[in-house]
Amino acid sequence: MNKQVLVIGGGPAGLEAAGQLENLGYKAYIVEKSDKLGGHLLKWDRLFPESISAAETLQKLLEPVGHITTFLDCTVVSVSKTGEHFSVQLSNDATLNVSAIIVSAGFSLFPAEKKEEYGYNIYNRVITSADLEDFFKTGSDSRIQNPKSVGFVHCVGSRDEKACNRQCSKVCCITAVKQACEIKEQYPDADIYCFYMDLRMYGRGYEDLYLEAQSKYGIRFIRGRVSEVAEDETGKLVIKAEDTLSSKPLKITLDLLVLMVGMIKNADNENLSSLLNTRLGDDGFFQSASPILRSTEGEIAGIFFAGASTGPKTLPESINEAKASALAIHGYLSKQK
Amino acid sequence: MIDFGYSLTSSSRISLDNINQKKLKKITAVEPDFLKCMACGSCAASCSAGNFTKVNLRMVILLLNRGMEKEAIALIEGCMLCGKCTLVCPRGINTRNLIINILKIYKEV
Amino acid sequence: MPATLFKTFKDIIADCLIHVQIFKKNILLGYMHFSIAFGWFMLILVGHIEVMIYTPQRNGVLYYPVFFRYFVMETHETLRGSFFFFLMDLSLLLVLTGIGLAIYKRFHSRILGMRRTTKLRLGDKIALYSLWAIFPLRLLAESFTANISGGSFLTISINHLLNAFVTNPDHILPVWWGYSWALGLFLFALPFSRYMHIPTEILLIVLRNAGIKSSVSRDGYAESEIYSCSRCGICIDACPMTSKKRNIKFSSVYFIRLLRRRSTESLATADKCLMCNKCVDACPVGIDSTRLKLLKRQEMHVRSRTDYEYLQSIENKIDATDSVLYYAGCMTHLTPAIYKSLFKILKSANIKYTFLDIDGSICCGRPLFMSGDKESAKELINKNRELIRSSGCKTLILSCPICYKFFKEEYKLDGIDIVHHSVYINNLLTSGNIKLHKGIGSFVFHDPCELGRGSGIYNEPRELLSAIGIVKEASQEKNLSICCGGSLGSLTLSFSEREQIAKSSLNSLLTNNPDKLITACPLCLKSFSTYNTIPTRDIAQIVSENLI
Amino acid sequence: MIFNGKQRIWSEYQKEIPDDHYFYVRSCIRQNFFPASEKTFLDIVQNRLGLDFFETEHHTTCGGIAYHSDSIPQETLMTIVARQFALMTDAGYKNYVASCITSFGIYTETLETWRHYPELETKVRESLWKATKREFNKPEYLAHASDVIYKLRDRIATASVNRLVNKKTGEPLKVVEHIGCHYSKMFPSKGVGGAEYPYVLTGMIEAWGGEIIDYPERRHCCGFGFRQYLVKANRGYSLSNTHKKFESMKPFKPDMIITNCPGCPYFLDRWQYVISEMEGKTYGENSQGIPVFTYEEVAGLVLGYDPWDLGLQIHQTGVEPLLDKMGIIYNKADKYKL
Repeated sequence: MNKQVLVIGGGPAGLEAAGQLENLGYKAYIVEKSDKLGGHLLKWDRLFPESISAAETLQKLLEPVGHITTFLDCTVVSVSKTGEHFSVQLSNDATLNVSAIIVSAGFSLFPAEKKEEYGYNIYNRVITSADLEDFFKTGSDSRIQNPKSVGFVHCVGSRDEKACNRQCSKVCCITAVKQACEIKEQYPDADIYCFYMDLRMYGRGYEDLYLEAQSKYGIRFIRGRVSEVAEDETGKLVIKAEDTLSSKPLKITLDLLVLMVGMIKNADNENLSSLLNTRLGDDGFFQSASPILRSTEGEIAGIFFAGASTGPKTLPESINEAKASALAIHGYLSKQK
Repeated sequence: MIDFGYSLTSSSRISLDNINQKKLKKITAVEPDFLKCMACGSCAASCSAGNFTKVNLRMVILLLNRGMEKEAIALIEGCMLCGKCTLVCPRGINTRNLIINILKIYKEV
Repeated sequence: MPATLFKTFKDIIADCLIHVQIFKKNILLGYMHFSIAFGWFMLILVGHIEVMIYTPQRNGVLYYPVFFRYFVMETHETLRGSFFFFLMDLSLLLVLTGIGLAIYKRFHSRILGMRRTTKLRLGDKIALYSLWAIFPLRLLAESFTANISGGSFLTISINHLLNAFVTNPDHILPVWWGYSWALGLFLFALPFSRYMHIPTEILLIVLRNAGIKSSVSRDGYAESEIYSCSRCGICIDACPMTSKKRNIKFSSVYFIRLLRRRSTESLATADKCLMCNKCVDACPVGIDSTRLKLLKRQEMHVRSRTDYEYLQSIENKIDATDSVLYYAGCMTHLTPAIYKSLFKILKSANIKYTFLDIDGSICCGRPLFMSGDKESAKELINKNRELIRSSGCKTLILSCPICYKFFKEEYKLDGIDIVHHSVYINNLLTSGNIKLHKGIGSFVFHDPCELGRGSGIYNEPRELLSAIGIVKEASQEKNLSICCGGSLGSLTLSFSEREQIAKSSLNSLLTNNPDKLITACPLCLKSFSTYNTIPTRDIAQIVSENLI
Repeated sequence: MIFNGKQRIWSEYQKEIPDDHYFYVRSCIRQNFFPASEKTFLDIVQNRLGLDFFETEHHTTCGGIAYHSDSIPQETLMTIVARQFALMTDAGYKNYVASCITSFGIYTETLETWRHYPELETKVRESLWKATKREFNKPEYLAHASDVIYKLRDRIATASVNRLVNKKTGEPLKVVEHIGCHYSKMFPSKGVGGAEYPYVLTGMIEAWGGEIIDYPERRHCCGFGFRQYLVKANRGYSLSNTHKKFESMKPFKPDMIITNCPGCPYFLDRWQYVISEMEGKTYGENSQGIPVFTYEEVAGLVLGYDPWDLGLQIHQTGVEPLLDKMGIIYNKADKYKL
């Protein structure tokens, strides 16, 4: 019988890993805690930097996993390792005996309410990047009413020790630039501002999009973190920040404020890591055996990682890591008798 | 009016609500490169005039975007138009045309 | 004075009738212009002679010589005129060959050495088509009447031919009408068309030789230049901006047309120009369009928006009484290899030098001047002049041709020898102060606009380079050299447009596969080294590397 | 404004406020600025609501003004604080209530400092012993007097004679609440409702029928800022900050301002006069100024105290138009009675 591998988390990394493992001749099981495969990709409309359709991308990721056994609305309850085998009990009472486990449990979005000063869920016209992406996808959000001025706040819940997240979430800078261009396309008369601390345009095509955002879409970038948000008497948002390039406090009235919520650890990472007997880093993401040479492998033989379970990653990074992880499992299982 | 020996101090705060969008649109129309600045400071670092006085194109672009026109003009009227900034600008901004037009649009003579 | 008069007469003959300048560019194109201009001139001249000789009573009647064959019947006297008949037919043939070429040129301009010609406007078209029509119609008309009023080898032959088809003499009249109309139409359209250059160019030559220069873009001299433009379009091909068919509308011919029509768009065209002067060099009429553009800029750019108060606080502390003075200028500060190499050469020649702007330059003022702000430029000139004068130097070396041209022309530093470093180094070589190692490497020399066309220095750099290696030719060099694209002359040219120009210039420079591209301008050095596939060096660099 | 969102935040910042038996300490400057406020407070809690509030004449300044003006170091401050705690311990109380926001901040800061650096507490205990031969227990609960009124807001509402509504129209009054900076900006968890959307005064206003307005500069300092006011050269800066707040609240047309800090009502009140004299600019309905109250004064009005017993005649900005609006009957002549 084929060796079996459990994939924890049915987001892009999990799907890719499961597909690759099947190709390599293993039997993969996917455990997904929500009721749908696809993870955060489900909520995206178009993907940066080239505006590729998220739905089509997900469709392609789902194709090879059609026949893979998938447990939805399901979590891992207990794991015990005997020799080289893991016995995994699931919340639906199923028990799986597998030779390896991939943790592709992903990340959570920072709850924007935690940054009280930004007034998410308090002021009517404050939304998150996820809300905006949903608006692009569905075309409706009662908070977006033909805005004439829109602000984007970068690093909401990222690089913020007070929000208990020191890490950079990697994708928000480019997402903000992408969304700024998209909203400008929908509302060509709107003035659009991005409030940033650093612009991290590290990926291929990111800098081009940034330049296009400036020169083609006229998006204005203000280096400074928004300090507080309030409503004026008409319900418009009054935003305060420091313009650090001119060393002066700055105020602007906006119709819409988009909070670029960061990627944070899953709340249940701690539980999962104790079940798997693995370690978490200070940031609450899973710790791999070595950050450079063995980034997809756990310290315990047979445990592997893919995607944002080991820290914020872009989609192509997660998918590549899933491939790498599948290959690492193949190497590991081939050595077993 | 009573003199109390102290008075209201004007706020140093920038208000983006009150900036002259018309002028900004004008300068963007005559030199679209105005939008391309990423505030690296190469222009100011290499500036011939900046060697002697406080000419700083990077700051001028910023200040105009923040509606601080007078302050911006004070930082550009010493420009000698030598073109070094055009050469060093990593984004190829046509700085000389920008400067000429900033002075034209923003400086009252 | 008689010399000027003689020169003016000679220029008019050479340029207006024979079109020597165009012959130099392309023989066929030259012939086309020559044949029409000279042939028509002969038709008019001989026509008048005929009138004077045969019908002296009609002398002075304007239309008479034009329609001479219509009015005059063949008499015994006309027999004596067979010489003139021959001359007239010959001239007409000359013109017709020219017209033939002109029509052909409309469709295949490349054969006549022109890649692009100007687009015509209505006035031009009316004048052009009527011009085309005049001479064939005249031939036809004169041929019809050749058996009545005489003719020669051309008209008589055609007359015989025609008689075989057309027997009714009434048919003769419409052809004469046609000829008359075509001529009338042409003369009517002339002031509204490019053919205005025919009369105006003579005036321009007279004014130019009298030493008149324009001070605004629409004064008398400027007008004569504007109307003298025949819109031949030679400047379109000359213009570095028009490579890859871009920016043709910004070439000088269209600028002058906009100026003539008093269009406000002329400023945008003036602002775009690189001021490399290639079009001026190529212009067969000798119109200084760069100056017209500069004047336009001066008129339109509001002055005194700059504030150079701070210059006053700069101390005149440089002393160069017993050394040569070197001024790097703004751009050379971005290419320190140039002055470091120059200093190495000067040291090896035991020449003491003082670096005027070691702590940063006050710009020479030419960029401001070219932008149209003459007054502001003066302030920079004054401060620099003060610094140079107070240094007590006798020789001033410049490595930037932009500065060089401006120092030469505007600084009025009498008693100080202003010299570009390429020339200075060459002088060191010829005087034996430095010795160079000659290798087998090959070089192509790019003539910077301001050094070559701008200051007439073509040979010294090449002499110097030939002492180091083999100097190869570029497909367009010396006065035809293509701007590097970095010119400060243009105010509005974008980065990508400049890139195109640099690349097309490199194309020309690298035709003969040189090992290295050598130039003598910090701006050219910067512009080329970005895109060049072979090493780009300043002439000082390559010399210093080959010092013995 | 999404009300649920605020309620959710408020629910996260609830502090434990004991029911009874308080050691009450007065404010240095309030007794000069608004002397009737503390008196009213004690009258309400002791006489009207029958609670146990203990006061001692041995209580001194907490040292806050000297500390914030950089006149004394923190160790001196903490020793002064320790002495106050010793007074409480001697009196047999465990619940410490400060009338002053600055003091509340100082006490919170001192207790937090001792929590993080126990060695400092030991040192302060030694210093106090050396200086006064006193010992102390740290309070079990620390509250600001406004916390107490917040806790009692519904009891006060039940006993209310007047409500914060326009008597004629029945519409709620528009109230600006201003929280002293040192209440929760330093330690958000120590204030009711946290730092961004403090609930302590909002809760009272809601309970007593008013409507809170949330204007853009709500969080901004009143302008006192200690050194900014105390040094005359900086006084324009103090004024400018207050001016900024008024400019920001103006479009919301507030009827009144309620505060819980000694300095804030003083500056929000007095600077209105200064601005009108300096700039010719007045705020409030019919340019009559926006009356500024302490929470005790508002509680007093709600409970039907005579305005002049509440010391409202000491205010710079006249309160009569508001009293009229609320339908409070008062004797005009009594305003100037000693």
